[in-house]
Amino acid sequence: MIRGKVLIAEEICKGCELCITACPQDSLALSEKINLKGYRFAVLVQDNCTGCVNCALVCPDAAITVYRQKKPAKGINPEIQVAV
Amino acid sequence: MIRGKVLIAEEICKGCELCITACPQDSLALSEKINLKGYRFAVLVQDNCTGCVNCALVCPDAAITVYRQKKPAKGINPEIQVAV
Amino acid sequence: MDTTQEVIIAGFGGQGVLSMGQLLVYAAMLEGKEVSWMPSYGPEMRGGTANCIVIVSGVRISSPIVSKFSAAIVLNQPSLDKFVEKVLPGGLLIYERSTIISPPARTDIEVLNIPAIDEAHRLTAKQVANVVLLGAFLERLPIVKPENVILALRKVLPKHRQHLLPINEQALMRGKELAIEAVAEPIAR
Amino acid sequence: MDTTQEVIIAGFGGQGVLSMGQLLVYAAMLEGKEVSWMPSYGPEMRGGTANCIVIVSGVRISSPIVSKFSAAIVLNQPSLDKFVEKVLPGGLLIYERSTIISPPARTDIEVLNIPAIDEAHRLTAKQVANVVLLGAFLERLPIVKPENVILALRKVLPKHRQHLLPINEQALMRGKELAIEAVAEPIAR
Amino acid sequence: MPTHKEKSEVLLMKGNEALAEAAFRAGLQAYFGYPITPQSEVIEYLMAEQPKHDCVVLQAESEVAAINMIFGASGAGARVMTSSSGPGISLMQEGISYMAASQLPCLIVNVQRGGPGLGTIQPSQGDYFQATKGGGHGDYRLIVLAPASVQEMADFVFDGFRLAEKYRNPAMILTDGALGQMMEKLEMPPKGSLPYPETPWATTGKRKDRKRNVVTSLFMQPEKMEEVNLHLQEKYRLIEETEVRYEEIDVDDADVLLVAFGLVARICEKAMHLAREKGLRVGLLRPITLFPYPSKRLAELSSKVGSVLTVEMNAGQMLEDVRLAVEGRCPVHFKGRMGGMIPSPEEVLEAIEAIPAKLHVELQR
Amino acid sequence: MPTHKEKSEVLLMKGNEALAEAAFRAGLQAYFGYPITPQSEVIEYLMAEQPKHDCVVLQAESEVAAINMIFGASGAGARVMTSSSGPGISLMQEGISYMAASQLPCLIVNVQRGGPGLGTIQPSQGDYFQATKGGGHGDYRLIVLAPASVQEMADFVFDGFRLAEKYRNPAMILTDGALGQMMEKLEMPPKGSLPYPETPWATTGKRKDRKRNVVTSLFMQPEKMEEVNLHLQEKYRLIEETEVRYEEIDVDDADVLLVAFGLVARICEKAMHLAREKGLRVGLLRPITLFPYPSKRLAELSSKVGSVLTVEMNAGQMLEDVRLAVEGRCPVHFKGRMGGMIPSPEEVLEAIEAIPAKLHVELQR
Amino acid sequence: MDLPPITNGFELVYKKPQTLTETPMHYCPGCGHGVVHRVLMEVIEEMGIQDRTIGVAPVGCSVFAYDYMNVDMQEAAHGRASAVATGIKRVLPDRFVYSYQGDGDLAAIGTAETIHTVNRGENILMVFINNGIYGMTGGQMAPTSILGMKTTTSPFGRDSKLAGHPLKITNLIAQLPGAFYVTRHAVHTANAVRKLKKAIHSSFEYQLLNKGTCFIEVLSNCPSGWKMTPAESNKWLEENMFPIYPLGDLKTPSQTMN
Amino acid sequence: MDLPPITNGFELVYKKPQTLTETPMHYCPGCGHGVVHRVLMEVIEEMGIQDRTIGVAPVGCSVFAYDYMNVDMQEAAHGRASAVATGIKRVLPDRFVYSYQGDGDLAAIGTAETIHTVNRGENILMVFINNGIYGMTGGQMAPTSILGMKTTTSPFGRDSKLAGHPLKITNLIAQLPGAFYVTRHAVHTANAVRKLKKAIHSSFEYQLLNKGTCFIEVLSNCPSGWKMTPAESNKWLEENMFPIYPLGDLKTPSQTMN
Ligand SMILES: Cc1ncc(C[n+]2csc(CCOP(=O)(O)OP(=O)(O)O)c2C)c(N)n1
Ligand SMILES: Cc1ncc(C[n+]2csc(CCOP(=O)(O)OP(=O)(O)O)c2C)c(N)n1
Ligand code: SF4
Ligand code: SF4
Ligand code: SF4
Ligand code: SF4
Repeated sequence: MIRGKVLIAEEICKGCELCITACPQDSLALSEKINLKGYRFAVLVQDNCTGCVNCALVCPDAAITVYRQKKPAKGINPEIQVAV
Repeated sequence: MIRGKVLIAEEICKGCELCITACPQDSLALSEKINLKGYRFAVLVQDNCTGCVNCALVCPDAAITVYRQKKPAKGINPEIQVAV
Repeated sequence: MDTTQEVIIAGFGGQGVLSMGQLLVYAAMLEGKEVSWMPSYGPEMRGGTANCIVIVSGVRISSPIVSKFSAAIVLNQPSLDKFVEKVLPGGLLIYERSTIISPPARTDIEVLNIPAIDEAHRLTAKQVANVVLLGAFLERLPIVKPENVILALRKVLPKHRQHLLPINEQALMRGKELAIEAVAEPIAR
Repeated sequence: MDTTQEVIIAGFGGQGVLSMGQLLVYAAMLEGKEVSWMPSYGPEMRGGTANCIVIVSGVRISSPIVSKFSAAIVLNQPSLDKFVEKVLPGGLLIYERSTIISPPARTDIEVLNIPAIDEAHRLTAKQVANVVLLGAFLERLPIVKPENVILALRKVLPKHRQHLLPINEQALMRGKELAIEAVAEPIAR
Repeated sequence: MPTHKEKSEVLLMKGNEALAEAAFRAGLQAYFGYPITPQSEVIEYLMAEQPKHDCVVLQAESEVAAINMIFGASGAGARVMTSSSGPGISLMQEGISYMAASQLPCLIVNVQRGGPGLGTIQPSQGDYFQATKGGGHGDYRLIVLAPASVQEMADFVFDGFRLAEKYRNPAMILTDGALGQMMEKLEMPPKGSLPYPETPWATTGKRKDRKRNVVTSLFMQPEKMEEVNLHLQEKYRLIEETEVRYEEIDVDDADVLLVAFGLVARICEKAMHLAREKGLRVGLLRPITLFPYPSKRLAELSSKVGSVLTVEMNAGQMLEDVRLAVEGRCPVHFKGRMGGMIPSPEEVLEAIEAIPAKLHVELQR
Repeated sequence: MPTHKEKSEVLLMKGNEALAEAAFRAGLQAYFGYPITPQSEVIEYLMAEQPKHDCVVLQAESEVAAINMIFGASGAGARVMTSSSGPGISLMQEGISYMAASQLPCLIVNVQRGGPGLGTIQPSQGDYFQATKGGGHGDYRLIVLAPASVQEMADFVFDGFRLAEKYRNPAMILTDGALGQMMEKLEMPPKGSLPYPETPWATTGKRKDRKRNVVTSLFMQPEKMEEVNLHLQEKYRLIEETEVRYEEIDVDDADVLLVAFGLVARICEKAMHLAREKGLRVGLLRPITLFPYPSKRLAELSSKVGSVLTVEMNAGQMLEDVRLAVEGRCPVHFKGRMGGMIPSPEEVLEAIEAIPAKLHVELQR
Repeated sequence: MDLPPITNGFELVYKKPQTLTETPMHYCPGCGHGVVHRVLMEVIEEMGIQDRTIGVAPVGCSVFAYDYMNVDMQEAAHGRASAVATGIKRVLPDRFVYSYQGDGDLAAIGTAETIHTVNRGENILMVFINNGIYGMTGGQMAPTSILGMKTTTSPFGRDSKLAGHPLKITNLIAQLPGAFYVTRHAVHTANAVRKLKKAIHSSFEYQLLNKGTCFIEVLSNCPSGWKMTPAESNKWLEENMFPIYPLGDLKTPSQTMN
Repeated sequence: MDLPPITNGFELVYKKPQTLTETPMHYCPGCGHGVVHRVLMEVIEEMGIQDRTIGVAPVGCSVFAYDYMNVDMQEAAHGRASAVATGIKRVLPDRFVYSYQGDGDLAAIGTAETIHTVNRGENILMVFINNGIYGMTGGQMAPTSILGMKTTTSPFGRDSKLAGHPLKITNLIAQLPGAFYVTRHAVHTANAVRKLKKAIHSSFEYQLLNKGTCFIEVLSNCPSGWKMTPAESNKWLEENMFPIYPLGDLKTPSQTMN
């Protein structure tokens, strides 16, 4: 499986959950935390992102950046990162 | 042949000649005289009107009244009449 | 007063009253005069009456609209009725003969009737009746030189109409002749 | 001066600041008072801040717009910052605790912080936080009777929402209790 | 003012909704309009309540369509209303000119917002000129009423219909976003209290016993068009003579006379109280009809007071009518806020205090 | 006025055509318009001559579309013009307000006809209020030029573009059907005599070296919208200080001062001559710019003359600006014709003579 | 107009309807407007609905329609006849309401009102006179002017690059569910006039039954604007306009009912 | 927004285009406007035409589009975006011009401008966001609202008797010869977004070739106006709007070329 990473701008996210619906891997969910605008924001909750970009394509707030493994190299553990 | 009569309101007629074109019998033509508005007006020039109503139907100025023989009675000579 | 001439030209739309006025001001302009041409269309959109006020002057023209005229050229009865009383005493009124049923009765102005339409028919160019009238007018009130009217015509006629110049020139001259022939009803002073 | 009370209620759109004000004026009207409710939406069309000025008076109200208030109820930091200085000396300021990061420093007014959102969660009806605040407010500034607020609620709630009455009543009472419990920061005179 | 108070109800409503409800009660027969902030509540309220009434309520495809539907319905003899705000009212100018020229009654509501252009949705009084001088082409006037409370938002609907129908002329309620959105209690007049006028001129189908009715504003002969205009002007003179309305407070001993309309008049009233507390003798004249303008009364007052202070939510539009009435008899000052900003009573007080002291006591010229 | 007289041509033209030709020579880059009498010659002339020029000429589907096309083209930095008459200008009011608010230069030509409504196609000055007070919503002004001759119909196109571009504000030529239809000789300025201004604000594509350009009239924060308004008002004050234009004739010894604009001023000039022949001391002030209005000069003159007579082809619109300037210093009289009627010099003379004799000799108050 | 006594044995077979006034029409000689006016009035007379009919005149050459049609009428602003008709019909739903508009009026400035009136299915008759030109204002290009057509605002002929193709608005109208009956006619021959009359008749009957909008386009001439004699103009109409705007029904009730 | 350093071995596969500004969008959570903005800007970035593109924003929720789209823009009056775009394109024919409009803007008040802009074949791209409601003004009925839909001005559901049927303006547009490419899309799924992007790309390429008007309708949601969560709104869109407004091309270049 090709591995991916998504980076979600938490202060931009409005918690609309469309990325969550769009993710074929069920990798995303809403955070328990609330951002400054008062929204729960999307976060990666499973380590199975394939970098398919679906979430980014449906995000109305252009809050998502997606990376994908160059070649299936082992030993790298993609971490959830959040833009600030 | 059924005989007809047309009555053309000469002060209303604008001499557009559309009735003349529409008449299948070539019964109509423009007068040499000019009406008060300065137009030569349409007149019946042949005694062969069948009362087909075509002229009246195409007249843009509703200047034409049409009569038709009730039954082909003989001895009546339809005259050209002009409304005043 | 300066040499200002204020002329009304009036008739039905389509009789060429507006272009008569335009020719006049164009010619006057060629002679370096101040000019103004003010048309007025009747309330009807199609057909109906039309007239124009032509002012030719040696000095700057203030109002292009005046209600008394030094001369009038009329081509139909309604226009005659409307303007006959507006000609200044001593002024000139020319009318096209065949279009007028009851001629004017004023005696304090010069009245001239010109058979311009007949004359135009005689010239086999019925659209030049207005030029015939113009010729007659210029004979009596030479506010511009006829040759400048011709020059003006040359300038305003589009290319495909330039062949009409000679007939117009003829019409203008015939008008002048008719005015000379005509027995002007004299001004009773 | 008459008994006029001029109250500002401010927060984010969606926190129920406008309906809090409406309940207040409705209740006051039921008590036969003169009332006015003037909302103001922020420039943002969606979300953003919202506030309303509520005036309750024994006499005819002239301006529905005032810039100094006898009391303020605020539900977010921007509103606190904006209105803290607009409370008249001796006035009352109540704020929702969890939404405020830097509490007001004024000592010439009564300041009360109420954990309305927490309380609402406790009542398992987060939308009643505003009613909790209202209850607290009325405890300190009893400009209308709580029962009239409930009466007002009964009148404004659409049919399919009437079942929410009990929880609102509870919230109002909890607010009053919280206000009694709360140690008001005293006015330094 | 509606006289049938006996069955009035006391209600608590937003200005826009009070206006809409009042329209039903005043016997509205057709409303055509297009949504625009800050007045969309009018059509929304009408739509929601329409089933209870015998009234056409239709959302038009645009304000241009709306005003022309109003034209048709009014021409057919119905009691009609439309409402909008700045940009939409601008789009109606051709239609309004047509209605005035065709002598069709109707009520047009302008809930003003800050302009020009798309502007802002906050309250404003920037459309005073458009309303009172005629934003459309040609010489015509609207009868313009300026409410200052939710009560008047309702009452003036009755007055608007009454005046529009009496004079066969469009009437306008010129209000603003704040008055439209605010809530106050009001006495709502009962339904049926405003009788329908006779409309023998209306196009309802040519009965055998009369000539056909024609609603038109086209008069190709300028002589005829001038006659129509003279008739309109005569009507406007009559309206100026008979229909002027204003409110005045404490003008008798006033040194500074505040002149303001609508919401601003109430802000001024408060400022007046503040000023009086400080010992300044301030009075208030509130024009209720903006056309006809209370010029006569203002002229009278202007020879008694030291100076006039006009306060508006615009760059100084009614100011011209004030100056025309005052005609130099005393200095005229101006305080304005624009683009959706509302002046506060304190600001007005400051403006009062800024008037040079001697003008408070001395008559000018 | 264009200064490049050396290559001017003397031509004999109708007012509308002179205006159209002048537009080409003034470097017009885009015209959008919709036919309406009495100004259809403008678009017809432009269409016919367009092949000789590098200029977009497009017949829009309506006046609403036309003014918004003008908006777009002006926003893109082009020198633009539209023209219409009463009903069409009314339809443009929203767009005009948007352009003023967005600070877009353009030239709008109103060849007035008799209103209100469909009215008549004869000349009128009934749109003075609409032009000078802002027929659209919000506080804005147009720069308004009133030509009185075919020469000025051409010259003011240059002035109109120059002023519109200098102040980034719509300018209007307010003329009438008579001036549009009449022929006079004129000196036509040569092409290329009016340089194009820099338009760094125009939307021409965001180059790397600058931020994106945005043309807008939306400012949701009322504070910001007020700032925009204050800027506009400052601009209008500046225009009032620097761009006032008027013509005066024989005012020095005048007893009765005629005030009239456009064609009517020339009729008044003739009336003045007639009056002087009769020994009456009559002078004439002709405002050339209607906004900014020559109020200062009129105020000066009003303390010297016995009375003022305003003459207009409307019910008395400029009259208000005259009264605002005169401010009671002398009586102001009015003579008006409406609905397409043109006053004659004799009529004006009568009006002069009707002024009570003492007012001819005595200063008032 | 009093008719002179007629020789015995003849019967009247055609006369101007009483629903036309005695005012002579101001149209240019040969202009189709007059024919359509007359036919419309004939139907109203025959159906006996003069007292229940309200017409709306446009701004265009037919602006004075109310001088000729002897029914109650309103004169709408340019392009807004269908909005005005909507206003009338909504408050007087039991009356017959029709609008009468030219192509500039209906298909240029009035496009939005036209589309939305039909889309709402207003229960009125819209009569659309398509003469491919602006007659009243002196012969400018209309949205329906055909390619290459010379007008005062397309002096070199209509060019699709500048001004687009002729707008077949009736075809668009026919797509709208609100349109019940959409048909295209002409008045260049007696037979065409007969057909038009039938269409108008049906339209009023549908209106009685509350069926929705009936829309009749009439291809007409404008001898003045086209600079032709009336006879030439009718020929030009057939040769040049018919191919682009073919006569016939675009939507008939049976189609609608499906 | 600075991206934090990324662990080696990963490559960037998707990031927000530079042609979008850093200003957070004001749209409601889940609103389709944001997606369409982004996709449009992606295409402009990819085609490298930012310096030659001018956009026109409407009056509607997307009125502030110019705050987000990093290209030169004009804010048009309600309904007039296509007229404004016409003005721009005619004086700057070598620039890329697009208008962006909601359904109230394009299909109600702007109907005449819409039809005539396309009929003239203005060489621009028109992006039409059909969310079946007036979002900005608080959820009133749009011409495209479906039957039975409850809005603040159709509180009992849209009734065809009162307000007519939903107006399929894109279908009308497709009939006009001036329209070169007419297509209907959505942004409810990643795949739909990919297709929309292609359509926008093609449209700008056609514009470069002076082909005429390209018209893209985007079926979009309005969670606030519809009173649903974003996910619910997308479902509702599929179930209720798609049957009336089926996705796909309504006119493609090959059809046009025939
Ligand atoms: C708002 C407005 N714009 C323009 C006009 C001028 N105008 C009058 S009629 C007309 C067009 C007439 O053409 P059409 O509708 O085709 O009717 P026709 O005269 O050919 O019968 C125009 C542009 C007007 N009166 N009002
Ligand atoms: C002339 C005018 N009329 C009305 C309005 C009010 N208005 C603003 S946006 C809008 C409709 C918005 O709906 P839509 O175009 O569908 O866009 P959305 O907000 O749904 O994206 C209206 C009616 C206005 N600004 N100007
Ligand atoms: S789609 Fe975007 S805005 Fe919505 S929850 Fe996901 S990241 Fe947040
Ligand atoms: S059709 Fe009518 S108007 Fe024309 S010539 Fe015949 S009678 Fe005269
Ligand atoms: S201009 Fe054309 S449409 Fe108008 S009346 Fe004359 S022929 Fe008929
Ligand atoms: S109101 Fe609707 S269209 Fe507007 S931003 Fe919110 S969801 Fe989007």
